[in-house]
Amino acid sequence: MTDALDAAAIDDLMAESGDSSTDGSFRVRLDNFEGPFDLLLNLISRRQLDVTEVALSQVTDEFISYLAALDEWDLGKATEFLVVAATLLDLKAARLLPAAEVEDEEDLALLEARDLLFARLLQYRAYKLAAAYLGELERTQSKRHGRAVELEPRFAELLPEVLLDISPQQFAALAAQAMVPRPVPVVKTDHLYAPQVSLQEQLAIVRSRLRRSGAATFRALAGDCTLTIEVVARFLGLLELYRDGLVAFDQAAPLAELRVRWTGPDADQDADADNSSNIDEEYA
Amino acid sequence: MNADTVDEETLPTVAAAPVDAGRLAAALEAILFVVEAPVTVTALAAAVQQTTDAVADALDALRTGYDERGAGIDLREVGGGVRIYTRAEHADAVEQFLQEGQRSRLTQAALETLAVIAYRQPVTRSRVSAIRGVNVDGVVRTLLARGLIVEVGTDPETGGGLFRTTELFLEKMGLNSLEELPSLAPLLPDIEGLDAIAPDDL
Amino acid sequence: MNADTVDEETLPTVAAAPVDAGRLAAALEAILFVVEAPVTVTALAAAVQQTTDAVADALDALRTGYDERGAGIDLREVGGGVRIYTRAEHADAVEQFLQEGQRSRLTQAALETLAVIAYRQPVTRSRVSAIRGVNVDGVVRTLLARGLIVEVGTDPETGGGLFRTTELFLEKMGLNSLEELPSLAPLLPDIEGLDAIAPDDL
Repeated sequence: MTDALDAAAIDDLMAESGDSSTDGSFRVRLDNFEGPFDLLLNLISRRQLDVTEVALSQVTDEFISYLAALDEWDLGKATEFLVVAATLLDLKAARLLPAAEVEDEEDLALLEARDLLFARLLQYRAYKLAAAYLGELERTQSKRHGRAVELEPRFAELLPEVLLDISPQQFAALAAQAMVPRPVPVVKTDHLYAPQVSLQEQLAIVRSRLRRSGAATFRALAGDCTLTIEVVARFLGLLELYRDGLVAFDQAAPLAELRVRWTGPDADQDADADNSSNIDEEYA
Repeated sequence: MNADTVDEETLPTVAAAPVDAGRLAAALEAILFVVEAPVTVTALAAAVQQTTDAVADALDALRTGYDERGAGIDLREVGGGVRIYTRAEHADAVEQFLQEGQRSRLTQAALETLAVIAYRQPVTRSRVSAIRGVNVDGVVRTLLARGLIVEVGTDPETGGGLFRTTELFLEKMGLNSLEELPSLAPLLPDIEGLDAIAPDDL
Repeated sequence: MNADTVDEETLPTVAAAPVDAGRLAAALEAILFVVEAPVTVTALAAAVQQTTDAVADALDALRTGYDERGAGIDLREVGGGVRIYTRAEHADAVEQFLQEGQRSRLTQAALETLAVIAYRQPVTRSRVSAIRGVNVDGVVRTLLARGLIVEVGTDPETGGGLFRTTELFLEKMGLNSLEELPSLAPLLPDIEGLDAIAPDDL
């Protein structure tokens, strides 16, 4: 039991542990997934492919048909997916980029960031495998029972006097702590959205730039971002504008330059700014 | 573990598969190791799906084995059943161990359970378990053994035993009465709503 | 001391007198029979007033004896101590007699969080959350309530609470120490490099 597990053995364990990623539809996976890493890992492992070979358009199609089958539009799930899709696209782009062509410092920085993302994903996977191993240990050990029986009276009397070195106030705090309702677990992604990056702000930036210039490439719109999360936020902002019919997209081919055109009113009709005032909450 | 010994002749002898005698004894030993009270041969036979005769033989072998190797435990017939006990001649070692034990301080889990019982008494074990989100059987047993709580009647609805804190508890806490326990109200958001908590969020 | 535990033998002398090995093993067996958690060899040695070496030898003999006769119980080193358990192969028979109520198994989320804590301890909640990609507050609370992890101080940099696994964790996993956890190294990218990344870099 103390032997180091080799990766293959752990993979077997993981397969046995009923990982739902190996079969089933999007629905199955989404019902089980826990967060972006989980979904991403599932998507990649399900296809048993390198990231570069994942057909993102196929995954997207599956997801859209999944969403279409839902009774209600689920903004939460859609947002999750966008984050994942953006990450996946990032990874894929980084993998496809021939190393020799990386001369631009900007590209290099981007590449590094993406490799870190991939490393994070591997880390996540490692702990998932370790968890499968722990689960196996727990299953085995739970079949062994220690004796948990009241002491025979003659022995019970011999226990040393019990010590309660705790003040009534500490005792009350303990009771309160034990009795507070545990929060219902929810899938949160606020760790992905760095709190200092406001979607609303990023949306305002792209809106004002597009309104001013009429059209721009996404690369240009996101050119001054320093954090990946800002790029993601601007992309989400664009989708928001698209939903409101304020912008249109043009892309000649997959992975080609993405152009964005302003199709909303030109004038300073800023009344609609209120519509997006709660957008951070919506996505948080 | 129902009623007393049943007349062995009347038992439906389920055509038990012949089983290795050593293995049967081992299964019985495992069962007897964990039980809280003497078990009838009938109940054992049902658990291992063997005849009472086979079980009786295996128990004999087990007892003889303990005696022959001078084990620290022995098998005794008590109150119509059998149970394993520590052998009397090793009682001094057990006593020595218990008295030296580092068990004088309550664990965090025991303290928290005690706190819940103190503030919700009288309360059933399952209620405490629901509040804490974990099984509290072992901890409740410890608190009982330490004389900090007692069982006082049963819950009319569930039939579960109701527990209260004792005078010893008050004494240990340096309190004159339960009224002196600090109020939880300032510490809790909405104590009334707490009854509605789901037992476990996982 | 109660009157019914009169023993004809003289008590062991204070200095570790040479003692019959079989008798020592029996005394240890008697002690191990009553404990509710793993016991260290040191504590056993103090109770029987023998050297830890002598105790370790006697425990080996006890374990070998259980193995050789294919007993229903065995002696395991778990959580830094030793304890007697029923053998896993008799779990079905044993569980019919246990009144422990429902045995709730850890969820996948709880296991994964536990894994991160086990390998990175002491570790903050936010660090675990960053590695797992989800909020872990609810799961951490449950693990705390079950006594599988404890808070041990705060992170000097972030002020967040630091968590460790407990002895109970080891016992539930059947591990003797954290060193028995398999190495993650072959599975991981350069994990030190990852530590340098702030979560918001994502």
